[in-house]
Amino acid sequence: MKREVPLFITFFVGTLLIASVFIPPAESWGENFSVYFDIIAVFAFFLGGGNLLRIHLQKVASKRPDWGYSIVTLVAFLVMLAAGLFKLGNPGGISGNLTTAQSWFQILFQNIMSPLGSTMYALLAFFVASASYRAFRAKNRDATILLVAAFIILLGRTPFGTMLTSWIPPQYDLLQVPNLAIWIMSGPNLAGQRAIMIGIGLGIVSMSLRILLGIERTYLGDDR
Amino acid sequence: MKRSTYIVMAVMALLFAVSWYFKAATYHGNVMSPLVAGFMITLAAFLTLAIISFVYQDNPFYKFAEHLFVGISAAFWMCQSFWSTIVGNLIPRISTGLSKYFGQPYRDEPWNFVYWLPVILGILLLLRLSSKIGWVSRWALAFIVGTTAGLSFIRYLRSDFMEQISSTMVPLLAAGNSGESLLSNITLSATGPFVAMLTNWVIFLGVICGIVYFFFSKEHTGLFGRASRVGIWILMITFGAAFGYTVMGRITLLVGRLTFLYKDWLGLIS
Amino acid sequence: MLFRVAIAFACLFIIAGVAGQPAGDTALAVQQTIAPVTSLIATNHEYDNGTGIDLIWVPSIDDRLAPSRVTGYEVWRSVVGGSGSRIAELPAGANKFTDEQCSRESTYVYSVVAISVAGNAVSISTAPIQPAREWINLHRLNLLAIAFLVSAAVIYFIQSARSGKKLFVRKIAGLDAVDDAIGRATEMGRPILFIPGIQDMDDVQTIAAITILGRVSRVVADYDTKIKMPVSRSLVMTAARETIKASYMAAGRPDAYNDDMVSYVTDEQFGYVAAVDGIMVREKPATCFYLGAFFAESLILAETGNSVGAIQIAGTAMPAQIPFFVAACDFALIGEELFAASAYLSNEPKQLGSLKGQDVGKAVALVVIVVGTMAATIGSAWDVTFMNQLWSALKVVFQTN
Amino acid sequence: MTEALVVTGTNLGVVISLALIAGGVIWLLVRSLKGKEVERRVIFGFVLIAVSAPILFPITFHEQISPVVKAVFDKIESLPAGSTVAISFDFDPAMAPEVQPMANAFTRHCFAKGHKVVFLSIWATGQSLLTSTLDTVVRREFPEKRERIDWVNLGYKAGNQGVLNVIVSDLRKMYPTDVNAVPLDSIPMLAEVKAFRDLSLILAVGGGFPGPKEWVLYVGDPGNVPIAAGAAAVTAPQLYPYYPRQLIGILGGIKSAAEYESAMVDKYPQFDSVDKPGLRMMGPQTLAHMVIMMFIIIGNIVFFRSKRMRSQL
Repeated sequence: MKREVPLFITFFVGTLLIASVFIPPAESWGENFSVYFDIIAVFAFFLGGGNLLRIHLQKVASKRPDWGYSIVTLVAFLVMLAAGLFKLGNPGGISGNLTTAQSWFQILFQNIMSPLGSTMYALLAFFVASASYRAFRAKNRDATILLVAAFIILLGRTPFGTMLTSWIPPQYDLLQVPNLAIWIMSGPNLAGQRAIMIGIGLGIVSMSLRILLGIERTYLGDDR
Repeated sequence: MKRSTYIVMAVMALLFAVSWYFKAATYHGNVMSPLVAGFMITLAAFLTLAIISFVYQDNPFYKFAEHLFVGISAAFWMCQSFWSTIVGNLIPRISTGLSKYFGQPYRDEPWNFVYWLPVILGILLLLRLSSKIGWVSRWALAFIVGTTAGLSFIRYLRSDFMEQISSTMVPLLAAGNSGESLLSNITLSATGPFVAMLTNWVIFLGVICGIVYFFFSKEHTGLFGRASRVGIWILMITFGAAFGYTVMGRITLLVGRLTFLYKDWLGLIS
Repeated sequence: MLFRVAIAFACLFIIAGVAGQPAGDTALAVQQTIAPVTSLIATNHEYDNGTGIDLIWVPSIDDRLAPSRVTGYEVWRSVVGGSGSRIAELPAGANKFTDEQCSRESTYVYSVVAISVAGNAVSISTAPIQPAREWINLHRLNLLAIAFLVSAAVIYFIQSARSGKKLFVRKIAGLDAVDDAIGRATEMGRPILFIPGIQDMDDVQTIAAITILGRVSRVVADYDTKIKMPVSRSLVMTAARETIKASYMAAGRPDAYNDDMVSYVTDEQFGYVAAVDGIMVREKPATCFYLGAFFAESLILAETGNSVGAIQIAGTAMPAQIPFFVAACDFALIGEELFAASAYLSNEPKQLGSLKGQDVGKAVALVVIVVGTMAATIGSAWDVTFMNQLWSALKVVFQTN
Repeated sequence: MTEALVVTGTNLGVVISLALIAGGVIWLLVRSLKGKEVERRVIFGFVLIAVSAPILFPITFHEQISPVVKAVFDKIESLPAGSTVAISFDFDPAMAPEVQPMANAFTRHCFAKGHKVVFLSIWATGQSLLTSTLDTVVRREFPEKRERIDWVNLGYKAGNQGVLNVIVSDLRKMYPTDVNAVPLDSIPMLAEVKAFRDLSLILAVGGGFPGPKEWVLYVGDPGNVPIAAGAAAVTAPQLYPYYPRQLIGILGGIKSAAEYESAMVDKYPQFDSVDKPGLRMMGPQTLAHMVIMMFIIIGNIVFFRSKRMRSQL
């Protein structure tokens, strides 16, 4: 029961989904399984929420370091849940659109979650600069190639690149930095990305096959 | 806590209050009351600064923002998926009463009882919260993994394997032009035929050598090894180009945040 | 089918010729009601579950005038032995429609009504037609064949590896560092941080990461190193706990396992990153593994990890993020190497065999690309018929639309 | 591409900050030549100044449209008026500064051409951002366009690629109603749209997972629908192998958005007065890029110097 049933479910569902691509009468079953998948995915969010509650309640109960911050998490979680799940403060009531401009849910999203997420993401501007400084050094041939390609693209995406090389005549205008940048993207970059893509594609195909056939089962906690 | 910490806290509280007051006084919208609006925009600015402060070093403001974020976002995902999928797709198929309550039109279809299947699997999944019978959640996990494997298998084979091979098969010489006139007509014009041909050659050789690099079951020596070297160079150009291209995106994000601070909060620009 | 389309087109040309008559005729025509559509033909929609019927017709002559006198078309359907109803409204100029709401049990008759300000014109009805269902989608035979070929190669090599055949796998740079990195953490008495990407179990990369985790946690259990694994999906948490628990059991120390090793943070990408960054600067891990599907957080994590002095081993098949890992980490697995790594580390026949099977796929790709490109080049430059045929044949096999 | 950097009153700030940066860089260079590594925080400070200055004192350029962007513009132009187009908002607030300008430009373009638009999102966060586009672009600039006749908001569904796998062949199975619980069967503009494979074009705006790539894999290729990508700069390079067969065009990052906005203004002068965030953001971009390039150069100078010193030992 612990091992055979899950392996059977995986095999059955996966094979049916593959078959639905080739057998027209099975097409709608493929769709149905996707809908079931989505519904289970929602339960996974609830599982996540349950775990979050448990972890932070434990932290507060046992007064572990920084337990005060766990209270912040718990309060934020419950307030957002009240506004979202019970639609507290939603002008349309329980059947109203969750994200209308006046709903608490949308206000909390726009003024707390959105700035936090965007700023966290924006930190990348700093990190990308420090990583360039640290990593783009001509240590060896591979690193030099990386550096040169990056530099041309950087230059090509600013008006500065245009200014530097606009004197190059039209019959050699590939050498103008912006054109060179476009060419690198649609030539060598495309080739490299495609090689990676073919490799990864095959990797995913073979991994999927191993999962379906029950050869790959680490995710079930198999210790062989 | 140290005395300096208290001072910093007090100063921040004061600044917060001042900002709250001014933002409330200058609010013109009609979505919420000025007092709430002033508080919200000040809070947004405060949280923005709290996160940015992390690049200097870890600090209590960052910790506060981080924990607030975790709580809010976990609930956000739960609510969104509950309303869109449970209420939108599941309830109209299993219960007339609940559909009515949530204002959803009931969908009377012959196979509706099958929709109890994902509900049961979902509940099995939630049993993971109990350590005794947590293992039954594997059934749901198996369903998820099986669906993924089944979906990915064909999609990746089609789009990332077959289509990519067929897109790489292009003529390396211009049509009706077996090389003679082409050589007399070499220009490096970005839109010219010679560059177009050059691009096709680069793609052809680049893809070949790149694939050779990803061969695992053969030693990379001799001709194979040399192709694999070229392959890694192509990959390095790719990575360099992608890195350089991405810088722009990353800067944009910071522009977005700073625009918020300067425009929406401080009102320095219109 | 093709024949009928040809007839339809022939009619179209004749009508186009008629429509091109001197302007005097058209001025006269304004006074009259419009002409109906002609040559309305209904055929079974191919390769479906018996729910579709294709309609094709030649638009009304008056639709070919400029400006068109037809404002649109209505498609009417009636079930034989039942009532009729309007099933679609189409803009002027339309000449085909697919009715996808049919039932296999019914027989249908269609007609198309041309609408104009002056009045409507009904076409002659189609012959009664009953939709049929097909059991195999022949358009996708090539996809099926290639899927079969790749699967067969993978399964064949897995079997031959299981039967004891030695399979070679080239060295993957960075993997030898795994044991050293865990050893370093043990010596320093600092934890190991394992990040399995931010995707759910519905991503194959996450599953590959969990496979590698199986091996890493085995070493961790042997060395008695601390491992910390914050995750952003509850299902990944479930799977990771199972995996680590199994490793500790295999190492004979089930009592040392603790559920707190793996903790769920939040599904939100940056909420998760904020928390992981916090963990990094507070707990100062000696070694960080980033294996799985990564997005923007790759560089945030790698740079923060670098600032606390951790050894960083990364691997992802997200092409967009590989550059950052290559630039900012000590070791990086590039693309497919992530999948190869789990095979290499486990040294198991089933894994090695499937790698070999993948290589067969790559060999096919190489051969087809070289042959196809040569055929295309020779065929188009020197106009060699055979080469052009070869090129189109390969395209038929490898193009899916 | 450049309209020349004319020093006017408003550009004074830029000149000052440029001077500040230039001075700082020279100081850094001298310091580095003495063999001292640059601390991360110094780099962070420079980035902050380089980005802030042009926001406070704006500079804008006119952008030349590049071929991959033009392909998308031309496709929307070439569709007959009244075609149904979908715009998918697959991003979060964090990515929004980069891709929402594209989504807004697409929306304007589709409405200007008289297309009908289906809005949806397969990101939970996307629905909220979709709401803001509906409020700021659709309802404000196109008050004559009516909901459910000219456009419809389908909202968000959980399930990532699972959602796409269903809507490509059966829209109503996944979306029985629109976001306001109105059944799809009673929405006039969707009478002919039984599935996403019936659409004339899909504009997938996003950058993460699921994003434009998944649209190609699960909708574009199986359903044979044209797809165009509005992608974050980071994902654009990996989409190139799909161009032009599987993706008809790619907008990558804010520069492409700026190019699109320029093209829009050239074709439809009435949009000259609307906010053009893409063009607005190119100033900070330019300065920040220059700073980063400076740092790469300095980094290499330091590196080669230390290598030479080591080899001399």
